[in-house]
Amino acid sequence: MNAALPVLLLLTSLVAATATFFLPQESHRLRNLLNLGGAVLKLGLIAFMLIQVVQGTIYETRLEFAPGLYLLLRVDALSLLFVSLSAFLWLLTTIYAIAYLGNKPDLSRFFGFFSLCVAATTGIALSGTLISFFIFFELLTLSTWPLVVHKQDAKSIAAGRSYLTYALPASALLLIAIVWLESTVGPVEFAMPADLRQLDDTSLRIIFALFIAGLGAKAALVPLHGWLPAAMAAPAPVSALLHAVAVVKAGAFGVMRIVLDVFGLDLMAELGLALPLALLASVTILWGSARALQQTEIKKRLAFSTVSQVSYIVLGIALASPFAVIGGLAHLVHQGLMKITLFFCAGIFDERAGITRVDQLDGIGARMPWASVCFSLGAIGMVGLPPTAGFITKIYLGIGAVQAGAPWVIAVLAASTLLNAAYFLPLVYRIWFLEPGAAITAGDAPTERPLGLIAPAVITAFASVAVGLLAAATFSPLGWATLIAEREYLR
Amino acid sequence: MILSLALVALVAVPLLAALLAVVVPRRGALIALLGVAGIATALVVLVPALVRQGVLSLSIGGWNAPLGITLRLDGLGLAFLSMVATVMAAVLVSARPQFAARAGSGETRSQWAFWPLALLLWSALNVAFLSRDLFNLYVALELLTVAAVALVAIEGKAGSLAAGLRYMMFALAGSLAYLLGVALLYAGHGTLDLTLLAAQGIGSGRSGGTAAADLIAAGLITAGLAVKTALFPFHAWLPPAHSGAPAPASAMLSALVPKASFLILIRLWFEALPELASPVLLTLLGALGAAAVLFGSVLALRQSRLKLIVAYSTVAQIGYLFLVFPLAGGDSFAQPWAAGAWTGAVFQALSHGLAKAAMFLCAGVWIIAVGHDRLDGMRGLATATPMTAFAFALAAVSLVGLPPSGGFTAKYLMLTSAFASGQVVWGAVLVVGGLLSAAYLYRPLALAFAKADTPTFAPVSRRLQLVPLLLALAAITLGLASQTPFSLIQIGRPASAVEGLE
Amino acid sequence: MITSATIFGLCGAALIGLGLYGFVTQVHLLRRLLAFNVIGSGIFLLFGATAARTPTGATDPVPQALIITGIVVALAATALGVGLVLAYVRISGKACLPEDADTIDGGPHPSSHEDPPE
Amino acid sequence: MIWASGPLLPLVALIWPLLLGVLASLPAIRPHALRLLPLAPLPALWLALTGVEGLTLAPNLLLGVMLAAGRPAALLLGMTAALWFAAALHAQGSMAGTRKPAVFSGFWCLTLAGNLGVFLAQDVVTFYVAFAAVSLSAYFLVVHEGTPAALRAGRVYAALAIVGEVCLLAAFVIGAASANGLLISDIRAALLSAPLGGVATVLLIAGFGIKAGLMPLHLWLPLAHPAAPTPASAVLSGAIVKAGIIGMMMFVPLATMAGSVLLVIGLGTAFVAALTGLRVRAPKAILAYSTISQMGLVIALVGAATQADGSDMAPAAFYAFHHGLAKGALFLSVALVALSTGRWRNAALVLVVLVALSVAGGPLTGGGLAKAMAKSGLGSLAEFALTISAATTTLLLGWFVHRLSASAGKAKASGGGRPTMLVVLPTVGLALAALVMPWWLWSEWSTLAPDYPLRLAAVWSALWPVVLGMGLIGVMAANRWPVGTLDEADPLPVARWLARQLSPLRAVPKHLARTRSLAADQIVATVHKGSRWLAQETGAMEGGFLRGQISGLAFLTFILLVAAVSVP
Repeated sequence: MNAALPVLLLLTSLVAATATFFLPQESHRLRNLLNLGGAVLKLGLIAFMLIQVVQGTIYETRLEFAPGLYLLLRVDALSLLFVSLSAFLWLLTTIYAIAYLGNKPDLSRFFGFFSLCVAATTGIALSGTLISFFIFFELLTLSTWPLVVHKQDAKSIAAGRSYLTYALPASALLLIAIVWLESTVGPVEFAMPADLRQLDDTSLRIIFALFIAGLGAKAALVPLHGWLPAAMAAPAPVSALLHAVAVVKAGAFGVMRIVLDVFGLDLMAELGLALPLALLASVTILWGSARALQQTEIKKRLAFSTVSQVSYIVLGIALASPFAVIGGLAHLVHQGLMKITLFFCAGIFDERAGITRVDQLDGIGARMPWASVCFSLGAIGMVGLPPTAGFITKIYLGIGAVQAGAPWVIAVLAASTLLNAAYFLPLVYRIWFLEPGAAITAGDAPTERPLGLIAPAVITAFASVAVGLLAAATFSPLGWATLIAEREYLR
Repeated sequence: MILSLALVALVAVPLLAALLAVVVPRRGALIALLGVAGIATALVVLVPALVRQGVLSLSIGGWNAPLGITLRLDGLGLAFLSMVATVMAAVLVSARPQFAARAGSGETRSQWAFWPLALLLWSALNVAFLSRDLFNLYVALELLTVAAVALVAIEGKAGSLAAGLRYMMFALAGSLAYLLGVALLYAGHGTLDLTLLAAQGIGSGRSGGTAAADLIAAGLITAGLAVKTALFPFHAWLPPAHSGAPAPASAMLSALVPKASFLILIRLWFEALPELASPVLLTLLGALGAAAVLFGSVLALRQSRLKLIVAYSTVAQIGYLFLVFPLAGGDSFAQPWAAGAWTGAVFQALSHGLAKAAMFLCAGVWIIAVGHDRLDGMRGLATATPMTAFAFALAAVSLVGLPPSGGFTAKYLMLTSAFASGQVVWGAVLVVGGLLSAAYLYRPLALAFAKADTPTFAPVSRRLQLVPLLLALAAITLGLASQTPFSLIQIGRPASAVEGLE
Repeated sequence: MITSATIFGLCGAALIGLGLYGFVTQVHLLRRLLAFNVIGSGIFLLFGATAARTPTGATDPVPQALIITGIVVALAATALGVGLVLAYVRISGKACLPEDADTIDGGPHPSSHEDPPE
Repeated sequence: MIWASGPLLPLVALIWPLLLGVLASLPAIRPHALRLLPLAPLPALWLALTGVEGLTLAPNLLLGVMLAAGRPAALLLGMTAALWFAAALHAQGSMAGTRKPAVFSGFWCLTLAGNLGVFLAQDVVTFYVAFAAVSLSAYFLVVHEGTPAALRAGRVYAALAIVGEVCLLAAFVIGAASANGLLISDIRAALLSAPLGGVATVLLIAGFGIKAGLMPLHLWLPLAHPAAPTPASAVLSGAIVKAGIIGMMMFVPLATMAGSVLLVIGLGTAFVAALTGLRVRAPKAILAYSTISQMGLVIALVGAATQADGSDMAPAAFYAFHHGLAKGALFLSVALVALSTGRWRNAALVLVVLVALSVAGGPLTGGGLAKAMAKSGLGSLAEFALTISAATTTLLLGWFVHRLSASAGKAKASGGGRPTMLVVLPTVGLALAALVMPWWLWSEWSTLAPDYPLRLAAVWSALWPVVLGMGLIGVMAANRWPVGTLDEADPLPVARWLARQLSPLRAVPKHLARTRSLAADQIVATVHKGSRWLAQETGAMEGGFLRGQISGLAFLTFILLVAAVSVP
């Protein structure tokens, strides 16, 4: 039973994906049933496992490929953090996507790959070995491409090309790093850290750099972030997926695994790798924010904001002090909730009112109050204003920075907060305080319906506030991150 | 008894079917399917026996080597036989609409000739996989060449005739070199049986020094086989030949034909003359392989026709195979990583066969839909033929070496060996080659995904679309379920550590 | 001491050399086929010579069997080659491959790469 | 799972306004949302009047909420609640029929909750959340009118508020990390010895200084006060700025340089702001400068107390308490005067003068008491400065009264010039409270004798600066007030200068945009170029390989090579 559960978790979306591919365009109900059913089932499984894992259960499944090459699916606290986030957001994004796409063409292809993406993400979360991680990581790369190019216009194709241009060389580097490491120390399991000391320091440093470069393209670390803003050509649910549910998160999660489980915080410190990583993350945070400030397209601004925000996760891990690690772990969820809210809303603005640029937002608050409220909540969360989720992250990272003896990080956080405010608050201001421009004429008052479009945004928006307000609760992301950190890394 | 029958059937069934197809015109497709069934039955009988008893051999008519013909089935051979059977079944099924004679119309030459040629090719391949005698292998190779050349030229147009002739010239030169080498070897050792040659320990201290004749012979045989395998720089014949043939023929030519000569090379250097393989030789072969990877990939990037891209991809993919020599050959054969590299190369050959056949069949589907295979006509094909696009993408995944696929398993095994043995250069070739292949395979895929300007395509039957998908899925499955083939390949693998990498 | 086997062998080698020269330098397809057969004959001659080199002095029967088989195979290949050359000449009016055309008539020839398949 | 422990009243006092705020957003209630506002501060008022002992814990909220009503905080809490209550009543009258009442009410409640929270919070996270709530929600009160001036004021306000938040967050995380805990008292102690304590202290002073209008961080006040609706100005000036004061009281490390710095800057602010205020003309802007000036005095008092052991925050709290009530009354009276005519207007002006005298510290007024108490704890020089400040305050408020009496009324012709009681009562109530409450609380808060304010010395020391101020007023009036040339919208030339200096920074993003092509892009481009070249070259080679001669030669070479390199 325990061995079957991880596989079952994987299958909920894999089966949904496979079955969806073969559905004709017209069978909306069956397709929706499949996808929503899979998502609900997965959430149920996760809820069950959450309780079990708190009590100390570990689920493990091993699938042998070839000697030295096997898949290990392992459910521990860290994987549950990621998988519960992606499953929760998958459900919401599916609801949103059903409403968003309506009866547009190629729905079966879209939802098929969508579920496949989530299956890959689940696999990444559950991977117990480096090579399992790599396999699912690549599966994610591949299954995301059809989604990025879903619209099939020139812009989407270019975005897809840019995506692969970054993703494939990066995964080649990742593969080299894995093989280099494993050819000396044998297969690396996350739960049983191998003795990396069999390699000399220089090799280890190079391997680490390869890992970070390989994962950094997905995690959009500067200078490997170029694909992310280009990918905003994709439909809004895909952006939500890229930015919050799966892709970028997978990169950040990978960095976590590498730092925490493969190298370990002690070895990182010994090799002097923590500081460069923290510097890289800091540069990314500031660069992303500065670039976001220049964007006039809403989704591009959001994309650069992701570049900046995801590096908070990396920064927290790199700082390696208790609070910073917990903050980084929790931000995995926090950023997901906030960013998906923003993309949901940006999608609604685009789809229902044709708003894509910042200056078209003027006065939309009166016409689309719910979307505007959610967007505003997401925005203040991103700035890190209390009591939202982003605030909790900042507090933890800040305290962690001082603990780690890197007070300069506080300056980075402060500068980033100011920049975030500078590129998000004007949007909020436009939404609520400026008179509507020509973009929205009185005649065709945009509507936020159907419910499937707005409800997910409302849920995530309020969730992002709730996880901040109730941060100290046991099952809040922060509480869970604390559990992970205390159980695994800070003993 | 039944095993012997099955063993013989592997060679005889396609041969007889080919003859039958010559004699009974207009029924070629049916006969081919019967051949598929026969081979399938034989394989089903042989697999458990091989697992149970290890290597199976049969001396036909009781005549032993060196005079008689001995068929010997080991795990390596079986893996190739199975792959060939899978690909042939797919090719023959999807060739039916194109080459089956239609009621009411007369049979064209290509419709008449395709079936016997394909079956003959199959028979020759099976002989090449089962035989252990260098001269028998020569005959098999010649048979293969003749059938392949004829298939290239089957359309009878100037381009394909030229391609066929060029192919023939290269192949004949290779054959002669091979034959000369065989003659020299026989002159020196009095036998052509690989096992008996191995027993003589050529090149080791036991045989008392190395004769110049042996060196020349090895060079001639290797060169001949390299030409037939289209190893860089002897690959120039391949792209025009493979892209000029009709799609099902291309699938066979590209996926299967080079594998026969490669397998002989493997057998020669790993089983018969392991002690002759000096590090410099292994590096030379590896370097040519690496050059093939890079050169083929770059040229594939340059092409504006789908089938040429796929054909140049074959040049590159064959390059990977030759990396096995520096990684697993010679002294390093006893090293723990050698098993990984050797198995990796075999996996590469197998998965390339499946994926490449799938790709050419996809190209066939699209040629039916569009009328030509120029890239600029490919817009919108993903919407019109989603299954084919998916199949092409899956095949590309395997060729690029992305997980989970046979290509990935192969690449992973070889890469691990490269790092474990400290030969990082070959690892770099593998990685760079993977990236380049992603680049050249991306172009047609992205175009297929683009919106069509004028979405008018000829309809293609679902069955024709399904076949490449199944093949591509087989290439993927090879990676997902690589445990069984992995252990199967090790049966009868000579004198080395079988336990794999730890 | 020069035995007959040696003479046979040397003749074979000479034939191989001659044929090889022709095969490489000639661009006319029929000449190449002929060169192929010359080389083939040389190899068979050489092969035949090895039959005499058994330690016992008796004639080794194996090479003879192999030579006969080889001749048949070479014949089949030659037949196919001639057929192809004929068909090619009939269609294109040329007896050499496109890339070699300029060595005969000096003019550039379109690369076969760009030929449409249909 | 325990949700809360300890006395519930502090928690209720914070949650209740939030609930009302949510209630205000319900469609049925929206048009009448203003009516809810007076109810919002009632639990807090009750809490301040009765007092609650013990710590309230809500371990699941935020990072564990801790609330308590400490001694100086309770005084300010009561003042704040009373002021918000009076302003809410006033709003019923002065803001009837205003635009977007629901939005105004919602953010009013949120601001109120934050304002109360800063006095109750015992852990730094709760404090920060409350501070952010009061700071940022007040933005919506400032911009409520939606006029360009209001929006501009709002932008300046929001920018400074965000900068303040960032400063505080940085200071708080340093403190929390040093203290290894979230209790404010621990953090204050830890900052003394923490390696970054100095940096944190500077950040704290900057962050709280922005809120409290410490010069030169005061820029938002003269813009925001005139722009906001009158009740909002009243709470901004009376209560919200006190959030900065309480922050300084609770966080700034004791017995360090920080206290002296605060003392000096505070006194400087008091005088500079008073004199700058003479240059603006709008009554509410003048009041804003008065607030800055008065807050400077309070900060100086806090500094004096911090300089010592910090045990005696009472004078500062007491002064702030009185100022909150009095300044609230003054702001509300601006609307009162505007809404009334005839004798009602005159009566209102009399009330204004009385309260103004109290603010200036006239003898026997509440303000006089506060000042007397303040002087008792200061060194002689500071005491002298404080005394003199009464003169400048008198002068500034005289200018205010002058401008107010000169301002045009908005009252309707009918009704005999009597404004609605909803405006009158809160104003008068606050004014009386400002004049009387200090008497009532004197014995409880002051260490001086109960009859001290009545002694002649005390009366004299309070009287002469006020008289001096009045003399100055006379001189100014005689010269037809040769001041008041400063545009309210542009409070300080310094700000203009600063903006000019910083303007090149605006080009930074554009500059960044130009240097967009990062290494990765360059690499991609180079790879593209290289591969094109490679393809050309390989294409040429391929043509060679097709030829029989070349490939034949290669073939022979290969044979020989294999043979040669096979030599073991």
